Amino acid sequence: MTEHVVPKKIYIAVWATLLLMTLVTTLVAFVDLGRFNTVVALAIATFKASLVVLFFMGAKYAPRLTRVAIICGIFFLALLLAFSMVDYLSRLWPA
Amino acid sequence: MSHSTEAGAVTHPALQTPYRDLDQQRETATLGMFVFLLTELMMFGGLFCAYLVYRTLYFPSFLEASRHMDLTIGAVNTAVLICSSLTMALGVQAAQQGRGKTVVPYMVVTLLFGCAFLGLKAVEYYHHWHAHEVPGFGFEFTSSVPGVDVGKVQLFFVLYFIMTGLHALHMLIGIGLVTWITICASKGRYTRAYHNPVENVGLYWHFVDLVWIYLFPLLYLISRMHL
Amino acid sequence: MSAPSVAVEPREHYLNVDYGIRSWLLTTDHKRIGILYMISITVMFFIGGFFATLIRLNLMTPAGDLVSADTYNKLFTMHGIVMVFFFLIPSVPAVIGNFVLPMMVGARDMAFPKINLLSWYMYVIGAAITLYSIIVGGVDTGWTFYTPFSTTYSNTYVFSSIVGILFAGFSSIFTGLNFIATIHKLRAPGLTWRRMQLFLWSNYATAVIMILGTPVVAIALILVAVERVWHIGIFNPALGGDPVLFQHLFWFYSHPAVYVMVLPAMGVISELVTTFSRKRIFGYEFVAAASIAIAVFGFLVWGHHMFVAGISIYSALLFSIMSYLVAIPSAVKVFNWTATLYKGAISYRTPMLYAFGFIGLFTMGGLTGLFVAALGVDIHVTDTYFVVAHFHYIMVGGTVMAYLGAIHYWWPKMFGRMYPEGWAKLSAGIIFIGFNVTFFPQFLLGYLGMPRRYHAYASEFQVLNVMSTAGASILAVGYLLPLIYLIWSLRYGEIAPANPWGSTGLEWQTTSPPPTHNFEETPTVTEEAYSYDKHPEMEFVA
Amino acid sequence: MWTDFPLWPARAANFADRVDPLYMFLIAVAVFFSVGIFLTITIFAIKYRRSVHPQAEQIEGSLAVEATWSIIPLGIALFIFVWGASVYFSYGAPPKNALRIYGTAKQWMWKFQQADGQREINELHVPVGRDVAVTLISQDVIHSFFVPAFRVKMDVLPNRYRTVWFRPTRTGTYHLFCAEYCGTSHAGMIGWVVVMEPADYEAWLASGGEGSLASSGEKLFRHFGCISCHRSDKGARGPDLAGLYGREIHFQDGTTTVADENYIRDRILGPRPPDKQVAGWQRDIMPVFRGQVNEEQMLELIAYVKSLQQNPLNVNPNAPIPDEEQRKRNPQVAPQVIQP
Ligand code: HEA
Ligand code: HEA
Ligand code: HEC
Ligand code: CUA
Ligand SMILES: [Cu+2]
Repeated sequence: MTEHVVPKKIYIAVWATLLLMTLVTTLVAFVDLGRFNTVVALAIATFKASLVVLFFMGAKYAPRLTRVAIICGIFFLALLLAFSMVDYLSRLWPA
Repeated sequence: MSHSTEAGAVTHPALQTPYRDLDQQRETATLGMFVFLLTELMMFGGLFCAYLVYRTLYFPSFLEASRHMDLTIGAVNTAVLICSSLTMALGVQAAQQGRGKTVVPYMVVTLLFGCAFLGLKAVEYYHHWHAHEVPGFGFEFTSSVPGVDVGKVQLFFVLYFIMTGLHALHMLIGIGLVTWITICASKGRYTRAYHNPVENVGLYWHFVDLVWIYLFPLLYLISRMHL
Repeated sequence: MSAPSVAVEPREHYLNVDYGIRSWLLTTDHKRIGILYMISITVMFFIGGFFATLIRLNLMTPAGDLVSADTYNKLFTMHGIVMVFFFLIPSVPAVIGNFVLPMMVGARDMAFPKINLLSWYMYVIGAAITLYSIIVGGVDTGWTFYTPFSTTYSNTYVFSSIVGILFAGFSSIFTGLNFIATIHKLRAPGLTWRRMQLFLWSNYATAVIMILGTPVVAIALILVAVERVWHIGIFNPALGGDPVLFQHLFWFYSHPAVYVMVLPAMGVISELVTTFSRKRIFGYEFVAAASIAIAVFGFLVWGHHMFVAGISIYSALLFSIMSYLVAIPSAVKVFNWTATLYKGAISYRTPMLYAFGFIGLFTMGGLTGLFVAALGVDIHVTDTYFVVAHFHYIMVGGTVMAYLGAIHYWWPKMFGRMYPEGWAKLSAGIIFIGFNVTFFPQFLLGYLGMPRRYHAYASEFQVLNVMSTAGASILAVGYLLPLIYLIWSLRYGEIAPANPWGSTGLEWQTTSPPPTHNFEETPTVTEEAYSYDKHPEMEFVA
Repeated sequence: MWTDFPLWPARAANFADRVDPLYMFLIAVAVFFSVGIFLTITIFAIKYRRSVHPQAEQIEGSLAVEATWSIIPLGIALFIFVWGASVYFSYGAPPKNALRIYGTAKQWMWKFQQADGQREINELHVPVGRDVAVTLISQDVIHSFFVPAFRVKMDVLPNRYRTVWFRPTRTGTYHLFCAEYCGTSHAGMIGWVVVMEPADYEAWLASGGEGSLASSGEKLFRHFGCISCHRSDKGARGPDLAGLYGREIHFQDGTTTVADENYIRDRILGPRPPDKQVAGWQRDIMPVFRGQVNEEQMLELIAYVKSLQQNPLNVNPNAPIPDEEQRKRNPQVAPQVIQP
């Protein structure tokens, strides 16, 4: 079994996109979108993070097991955040 | 103990005890690294959870506190880390293609970027220190903005320092690891067949980058429209 | 499994390759690390048991005459910390798992032998720091470290205890890391997932929890330490923090941690029940899948420790229903073990007695878990002795029993000696009786309303408390006996054959004690686990 | 010492009748399953012991059987869940006309204040047959208010009011425990709940006579200068507080909330977020009282503010009209004073 070697071009493209998105996210912060500021910022961050994971960390070419592991991590992290927030957000709901 | 010499298995000086062949060794190491990174993810996850809860509860104070972050340094640092990730990825690629020695310059550049990040971070901390924004060390904060509670602003700074501090600690460890890789690479340790340390340190480095990719918008960019 | 059954005592095995102290302290052999773990957790168990003894003695009288209130608070805190983090969590995984897991997958060692050794050192450092904090003055926050008491009000050695626990946490992360990598990557040829022994499945599930849960409690405790040292508000309500957030972070790990404590034990039971009834397990897939289901659903129920703590009623509902869902896979396991006995050829060896004990007591502990998971009932029984009884039934009645069963079962493999069967059966009986006398009265006490962590109590609770203390002394005898006869057997026990129980388990297909790299030849697996019908030749020799 | 040996707690409040049946049902379930499993194991162990049944029969398992023993327990479990949840909900919001009692918990004592001022330490007197709501807050760490005979328990948190209610059904003296570990004398943070006949209760109240909570609160209202702003006349700089309690509050960001004890407390202690200012009033001229008002005074102030609603004449007919436009345009800058 040999590993997949990602071509240099792709790395450069990813890098350029990441830099661009950093610029975009910084600029967007100055535009008033109400509560969507946070949404946009997180969406861009997630996009960037996916690029890093998929290409730099090679998840796109990795065996299935690795991808399952990554999804697992995201899933449990989401659980931690979601179930905690359920408590805080629903505390003000009427009984 | 005789171990089965299956197809393609070469007895390599770098082959370690429980493994049958180098492929198995590399796959195991990579898996181990990813699993370790899951642990790291959940560790930062606990902090993100605390941050998320408090940010939701105390949004105005967090917003006000966030304005005291140095956006320029934050953004530049993000770029620096992204660049370091690129050089790291290229270094790993060199190792994968068996260009063992070319790993060295890439790693050195990565190191420089890493140090630059920490340097800028230190400058930033220093500014916070001067502005009395370090909780527990003469924290002072006055705000003319209505509705801002100093206690909650302090909470933001506490989380800020813990999150970026833990991240910086990871950077330090990363720098140590990259140095080690550089030394080993310059001795020509890594070949096309054996280079998992390079790959794993690469994974670690990208992960640290990844954490920062979230820290930057969460801490620096809560909302900047009314500067 | 085509296996070279070697009955002759080999000239060299992992115990006698080298005798020097360095050869133990620097070993990367998973079997030796398992033994190192066994010694260290035994020490910790008796320290924790010593605290339990003092707790019980103090509670003989309503006024709590033996020790002062402060001392008592330190006693139960240190009892909880030592027992949970330094005994029960590493018990089955780090001792038994370390010893047999690589053999069960047919590997020469763990995937990362050095990290395995590092894990033990982490444990020892953590234990040393914890013992240090105990000796210099102790800690009195309860093992749960609730804020703001732990951050602001307690003036005991909270910081150093936390550091100790952090080390223990990393040791368990490293163990989990090794388990996952070993099971994924080092399985012998032919050993597919569906052929794996159930002990592997349950330890795999455990490892997942260790990997994903432990870092969260680590960070929660770090936050407590930071808040304590720098006097800044993170959970302190006076500065806008929310003490309930700490509870969320703490239980996010500490509920799954209870499954870290029980899943490996369940794996042990699956091995014991099959071996001693010489049968395939009933419903292999379901028992295996139940382990994974428990690990995953176990992450969704943490809020059931906080029903009266001030969480919203809606999240209380969510956590309650999740607690009921997670009970189902446990039920499936209990039923499958029982069904495995059906038409078996059952022999009552000591490990099997422990397995029976486990099933019975775990069932009772688990069923009382249903009481505390019921929102309405938990309001009344939370923070009372009902909860204390619930968890001791599972942890002591369940896991400790399984651990002892495992020790007896694999003892011949570990040391090549048999223990004295008569003594072993006697002490299993004593433990079973002592256990029930100790902890059953606590259910009654709990519903009567005796709060836990009470140094002194209302006089109408005395009768039941005295009963409980009496039981604890029986229990102490029951625990001291194995310590004595097992050590005795190391020298005087009968020489054990390679496979005294006639088990089909892969770990039995090598010599006792095994050579350093486990197998003379990498085994190839050709059939499913527990295929007793295909191996009439594997017979009891003991 | 052996004479007093109860096995079942006293049943002295409404909740006992809700919790005990569920508990008994759970016992039945537990007995059924544990006895069932014990018996089955015993029978198998005897019938199939090696000496009489040397050859095991290999049985793979069966989907039908597995499904049965997953689904039946699941059904039972969900039934218990629903039952438990319904009991839990009955603990929810206290009935409207409940007798209101306020209390503070601190290391290591309980302090209660009856509505008309009677104070007590580690003792709580309540009338039988009447709904009683106890609102509690802690001055330091987390405590827990636990009356086993009432089947009532609630953690008492710092910085936040929580209310627990019950209806005593039997006179007598019952244990009050602190159930959340709170430090050295956790076990000593105990007291008694005395359930009395209503007439005795009235008599007991009358014997105290320290002046009601609300009247002490009125003094504080003057003492802290609240009165200088919160008035119903033209010179008022803050909203009239009459009728505030239980009213729906409209914030500038359009959200609403109901003014309960926590709301009033938060409002007195510290600034509201800018988007959560009460619509129509100048933001942040109200001083921050954190650190000046202790928990007991706070209870008195709140009692006073709540008492204001009993006087309908206090309602301000000239409620100010908020200048929404102006706020929207320039939310961060302090707006000019709006005259009511
Ligand atoms: C190994 C440890 C372990 C295990 C496995 C469990 C298992 C379970 N626990 Fe327990 N628990 C603890 C250790 C453990 N617990 C500890 C240490 C505490 C206290 C911590 C502290 O505060 O200090 C605690 C506290 C605790 C609470 C909080 C109580 C309180 O503080 O108010 C709750 C509430 O829901 C709970 C529920 C459960 C449930 C539903 C299960 C289930 O997983 C049980 C499932 C098992 C069965 C159900 C039995 C087998 C099934 C059958 C025989 C079939 C019949 C089944 C049905 C009809 C469904 N536990
Ligand atoms: C992992 C698990 C574990 C184990 C194995 C035990 C084992 C025992 N536990 Fe423990 N217990 C906990 C975990 C455990 N416990 C936890 C987590 C808590 C909660 C802590 C908290 O509230 O924060 C608790 C709390 C707890 C309490 C409640 C204290 C309180 O709330 O006030 C009690 C009271 O009876 C108790 C009793 C016992 C007893 C009698 C044993 C017995 O099984 C122990 C038997 C062992 C022995 C008796 C040792 C025998 C050896 C000797 C006696 C040698 C003597 C030593 C020398 C001479 C040096 N435990
Ligand atoms: C300097 C003036 C001033 C003083 C003194 C003052 N307040 Fe206020 N108060 C205000 C104003 C203005 C508002 C409404 C604007 C806002 O929400 O900030 C307000 C709002 C309130 C509210 C919320 C009312 C509502 O309709 O939601 C309460 C409760 C309250 N005050 C209680 C008190 C108490 C109790 C004191 C004394 C301990 C006090 N105030 C002292 C000016 C004052
Ligand atoms: Cu107050 Cu325990
Ligand atoms: Cu739990």
